[in-house]
Amino acid sequence: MLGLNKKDTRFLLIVIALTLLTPIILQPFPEGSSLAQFNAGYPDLMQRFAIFGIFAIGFNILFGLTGYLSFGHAAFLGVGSYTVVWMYKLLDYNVIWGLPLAIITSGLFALLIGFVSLRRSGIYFSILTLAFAQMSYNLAYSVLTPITNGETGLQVYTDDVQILMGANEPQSPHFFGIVMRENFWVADIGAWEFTFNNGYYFSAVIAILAFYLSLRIFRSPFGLMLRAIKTNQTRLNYTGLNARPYTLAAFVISGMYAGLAGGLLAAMDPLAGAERMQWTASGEVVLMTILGGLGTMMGPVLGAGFIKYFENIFSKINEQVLRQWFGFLPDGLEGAVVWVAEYFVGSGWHLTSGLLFMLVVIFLPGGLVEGGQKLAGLFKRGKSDEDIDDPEHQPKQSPHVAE
Amino acid sequence: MSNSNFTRRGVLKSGAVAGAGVALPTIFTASSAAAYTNEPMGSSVTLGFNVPQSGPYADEGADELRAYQLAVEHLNGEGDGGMMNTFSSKALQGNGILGKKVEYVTGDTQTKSDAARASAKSMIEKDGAVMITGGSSSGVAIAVQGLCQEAGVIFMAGLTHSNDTTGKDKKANGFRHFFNAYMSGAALAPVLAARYGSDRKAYHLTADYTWGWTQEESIVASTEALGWETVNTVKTPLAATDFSSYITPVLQTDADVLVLNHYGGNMVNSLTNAVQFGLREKQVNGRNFEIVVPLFSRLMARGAGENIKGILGSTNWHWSLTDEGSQAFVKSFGTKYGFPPSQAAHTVYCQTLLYADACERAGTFNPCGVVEALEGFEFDGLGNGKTTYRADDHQCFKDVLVVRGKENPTSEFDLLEVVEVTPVEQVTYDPNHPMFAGGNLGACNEGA
Amino acid sequence: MGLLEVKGVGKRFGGLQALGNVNLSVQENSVHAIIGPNGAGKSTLLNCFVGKLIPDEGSVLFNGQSVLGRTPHEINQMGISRVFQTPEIFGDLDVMENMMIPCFAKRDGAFRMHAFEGVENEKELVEKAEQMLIDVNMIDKRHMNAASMSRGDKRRLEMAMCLVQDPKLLLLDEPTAGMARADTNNTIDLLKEINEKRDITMAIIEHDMHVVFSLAERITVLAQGTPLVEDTPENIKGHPKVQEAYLGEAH
Amino acid sequence: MDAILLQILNGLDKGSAYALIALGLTLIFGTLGVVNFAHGALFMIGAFCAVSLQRLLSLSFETVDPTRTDFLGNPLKVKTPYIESWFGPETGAAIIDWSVPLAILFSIPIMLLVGFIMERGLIKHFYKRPHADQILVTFGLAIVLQELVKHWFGANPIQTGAPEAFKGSFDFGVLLGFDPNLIIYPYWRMVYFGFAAVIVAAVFAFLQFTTFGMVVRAGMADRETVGLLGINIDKRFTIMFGLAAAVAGLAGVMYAPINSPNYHMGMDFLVLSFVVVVVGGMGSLPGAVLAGFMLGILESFASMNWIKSMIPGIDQIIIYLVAIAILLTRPRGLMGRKGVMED
Repeated sequence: MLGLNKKDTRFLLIVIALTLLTPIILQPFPEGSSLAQFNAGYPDLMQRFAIFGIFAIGFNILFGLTGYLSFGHAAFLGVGSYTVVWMYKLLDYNVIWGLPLAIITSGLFALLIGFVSLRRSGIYFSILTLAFAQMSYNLAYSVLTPITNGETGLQVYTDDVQILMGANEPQSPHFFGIVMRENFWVADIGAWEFTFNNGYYFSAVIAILAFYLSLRIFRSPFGLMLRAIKTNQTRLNYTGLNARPYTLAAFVISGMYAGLAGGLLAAMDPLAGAERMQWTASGEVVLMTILGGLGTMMGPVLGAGFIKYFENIFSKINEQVLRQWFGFLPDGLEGAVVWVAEYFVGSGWHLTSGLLFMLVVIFLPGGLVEGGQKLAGLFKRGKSDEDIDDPEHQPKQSPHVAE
Repeated sequence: MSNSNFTRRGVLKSGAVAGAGVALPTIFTASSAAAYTNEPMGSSVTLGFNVPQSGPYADEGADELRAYQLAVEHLNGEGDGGMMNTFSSKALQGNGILGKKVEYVTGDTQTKSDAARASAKSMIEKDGAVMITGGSSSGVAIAVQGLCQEAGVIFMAGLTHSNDTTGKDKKANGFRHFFNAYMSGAALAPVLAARYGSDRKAYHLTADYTWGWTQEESIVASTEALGWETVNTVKTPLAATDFSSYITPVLQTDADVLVLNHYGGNMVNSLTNAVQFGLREKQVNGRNFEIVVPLFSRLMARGAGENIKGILGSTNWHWSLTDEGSQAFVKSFGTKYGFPPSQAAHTVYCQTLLYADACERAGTFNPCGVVEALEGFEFDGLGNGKTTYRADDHQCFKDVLVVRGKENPTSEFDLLEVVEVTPVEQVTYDPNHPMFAGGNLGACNEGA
Repeated sequence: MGLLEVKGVGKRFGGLQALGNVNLSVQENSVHAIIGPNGAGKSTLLNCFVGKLIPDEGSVLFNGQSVLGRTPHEINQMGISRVFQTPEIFGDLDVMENMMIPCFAKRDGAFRMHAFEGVENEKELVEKAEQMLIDVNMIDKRHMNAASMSRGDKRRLEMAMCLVQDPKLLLLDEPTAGMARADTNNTIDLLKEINEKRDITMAIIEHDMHVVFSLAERITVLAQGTPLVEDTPENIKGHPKVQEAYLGEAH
Repeated sequence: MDAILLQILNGLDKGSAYALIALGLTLIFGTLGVVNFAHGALFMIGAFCAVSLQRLLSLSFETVDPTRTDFLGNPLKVKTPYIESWFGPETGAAIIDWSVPLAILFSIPIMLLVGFIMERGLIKHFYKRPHADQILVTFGLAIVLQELVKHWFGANPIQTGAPEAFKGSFDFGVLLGFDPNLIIYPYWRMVYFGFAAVIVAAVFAFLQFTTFGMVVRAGMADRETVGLLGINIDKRFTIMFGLAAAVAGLAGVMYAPINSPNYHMGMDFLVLSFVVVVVGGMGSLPGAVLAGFMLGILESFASMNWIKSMIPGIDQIIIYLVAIAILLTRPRGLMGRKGVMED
């Protein structure tokens, strides 16, 4: 179905189901319970899951397949966002203009940077991309303020031209009248509450398409060539294949994914901040990809979800919440537990995420996907070997070698 | 597209959850029960404290958070009541706001507009916050203010000094208690002219982003009006850590004043570097070379140590003020935490009280009601003397403190001394002043 | 006119004259061996054929066209495939995937943006690759990870990858290095069969005289970067110069 | 002319910091083959060694001074450092005043220990892992270290002054025949430059003239061979890591008076020092030092007003522009070897 074999089709269907049911899955705890803090089923975070999932999927096409580690992909994210906001300013709030253009501009930008950077490989390539992205960020924050609105971030002002703006058009991003920030259904079932948000489903549908496209790329001859580049460029050359256009194409495609993700960020929330282009943002997508499982289909998406969850949920746990949780303990003990816990939550969320990166890399070199497979392996031990075969049906990871 | 809301969430939920005392998130949905975004249905109301907990301003964020917790205590009738006792408006009863217990959620802005908006959104969407407050930089304040306007909740800005916050980026749902760059300039310039003479030549180093520019513009305008000459204005990268290569060119000019339009780590480093290069001992045309830091922060100044001694700047508030309100605040903050509050702590404490008071006076949490109650509101007793929330741009107008690094500090907190309290008339400007032009307050948005 | 015509090729690295005035002609459908002591410049010469090195002087014509200045992949597309001394294969991929890559390269050229159709849907190429695997007796290993195979299997795979491209000229760099005698003989048989059944011209660099003399129709002896002599195996065996320069030392 | 001279001095100073960090980074990379993203954190820890020593030395007991009051109106508690009561106020104050130079001694054992623990406990297990894993795990470690420092010391910069004797500046201009006060340079910055030169020279001498160093250099050139020689390379690796940590730490200690340390100073330097290492050529020690000074000087030149007015924003991007230009013209940086980190 859809040009995929049976296994991939099943895999895709599972992904689609999970994506569409996200508002329910991420809301496991009843409102008002003390664990409700861990619910993540509110529109903004769900949108971020989908959007950063797209970003990571695209990045994985470059890094996971070809092994070229770019430290500059945040630049494309930023370009995508700026493009979309500019379209709001010039035309109107309909995202139909901005999103395709975001893909095009970030693609062109990626073509330029990729053309230059891909003249080198290894860490030299990484540093070249980093240099380009940092230049973009530094300039966007300062000299280019007329285009980017610098520190504040690009936003729409009431005196912007907006030449296509209709009389009854919504005053926030929408897709032919479907306003992104509105919910089409808020379901209260018992003590549970599920929010079904337009913006989330818009991003989710695009994310599914992006995932599907990337699945096709993974299984295509083009994807095969990219993996070949990662394992042995010498053989590739002596087999009559030119690695450069392949890597460049991968770079541009992943740049376009990043631009799409950036555009969607602006489609959910009409503001584009320069920090989106900072090297830490580029580093974040690297972390997402490795954390989830480099070169796997599902890994980067998981990694993206993982990091965004920590950033948004753990940072909000404060002393008050901790005291609520541990209030049942005797006073002295409560104080001690809260004191320890404070290292890891609230302002300590960075510490927690740093520790988790380390733990995952040390114990699960294949990322979260590997962890999932190990877990699944444990449960399926009784069954035949074939069933354990992962949905990724990846070639076995070759032993890791430093050089 | 119409909002098909099949559930009668208010009815369903009020029974189930009201007892638990949790505010229900209703953001961005047209709910039949909620008249405005996140209308508190239960017995409590949730406020969102969005402060930097990581990044360079994390200490200021932590101090803001302390002040918020103190404010919540006082609103709920715990503690000694702090400035509630000295506040000129007596609407607050110490029984929460409008009888509802005040609860709060916290988040990390990371001093990035993106992260700050994400955090604020989660407070609105997930936790049902009816008001967002906090922040320690203008970029974040403007970004979150814009969000709150769209979402239909009130934004009470924390530490933000850029003219744009209540200038070109002003929003009907946003309010700023803190002073701004223009006021710094208007307050500082006469003091500078009086102390250093009116024929000085100034050299500006300016952090290369929006806030830095607006401050440079303000200081240049106000000093030039008094006869100063601006030799040069040089932009420095935000990421710069070593300012030596920007300081040394000063030596080659005939400038006799260096103005550092820097904040936070930039300020600490540029000031330290300037002192290292002997600028304070330098003599130009027989006069002492002077350094000016227009926006002082005591918390940050600690990092510069004794380099700040004798250096003039302005600040929104300082704990050594002796008025009733300030003393009450310092007492209750100091008793609880063991050290005096910063200006960031003070401004956010005031903002929380002002918001609560406005709700009481309006009789509702409805943003439009709050806006109406705050616009043009005149008050006193919050440490800055008589203060007005101007209706035209939602900026507080109050006296501005000109301060100087203290020569003989008695403690690690005793770093600044107030040299002059510039009266509010002197720092008031027209809402259409060119430095603030271009914005549009718009109409208040109650969301839902 | 040979399939590969080498005229007056010279190459120096700094002060070292690696190759000097090399002339050589590989006839169509022949097996041509290049032998010589260590450091004689055999690998340097081979690298000049495939675009890894560009000679300082002289010309290398393949099928009447110069290969100089072309990149390895362009030269491969002209019809020259190369087997390395240590097998160069795609270690992370499985055997079948290794085989598909040269198939695509042959059909689609150096680059084609075929990013949407599944590899497994390319029925024709899959068949071709499978047939080749059958030919080299590796079909049962087609789902094996290439890196996990034995060295001999890797070499066979590499050879299969070259052959599936139907090259006009196959360059082999010590194809039996490090092999046991039995494997060596198998390889010799395989190469013979390839040469005869597929009409593929071969140029072999080899140390093992047994291999050389069982396969080669012509032999060029290289010493210190210049060809000593080029002749048939029989003549080479008895050639005094060769005895002196090479065989004498070795045996 | 005087402006250019001054900027060269500034550049040398900035370059010293870049060079010292890059030196350790490339040492670790060259010998151990590990991309250490936690190297900036080591620099930061060094700076906080200076802060800690200053705090340790100023540990105080409190006496109540009833004549004065604190901010709450209570009697003021006056703090007197123990050290002043032990050695007398003047000697005590002098010791505290000299805390940064003293911290050099204090920091060496600490940094070596930190280095050893890091290498034995973590890095060792990553020698054979892909660079991406090394980057991730050391990046995670860097975050953990900096968050811990933030938890203890707060986020604001902490002033850590140079000894009184080094305050003030030296007038180069007079020496060269310029007007006084035109070309002056702070004493401590000159100390920093001299210190960096000594450390660089010491590291080079160590590698050049000791047997240990020779083995390490051989290891940098060809790791496999050295392993085959049966030399216990593991132990040497640990020592090298400790050494690199100590170099970074010392760079941090001495940097503390120039810019007040804060918890994220390591991250601020991390990206730049990677650019420096790569521009110098991965694994090349002289390359790292050369690139450090070169980028420092170019960065200083780019912040000159007439250059900025010609190309707005040039000081924001100069380092990256230079890095791009060098990497495109010299594929492996200034002095890099072939085949290092290209896969």
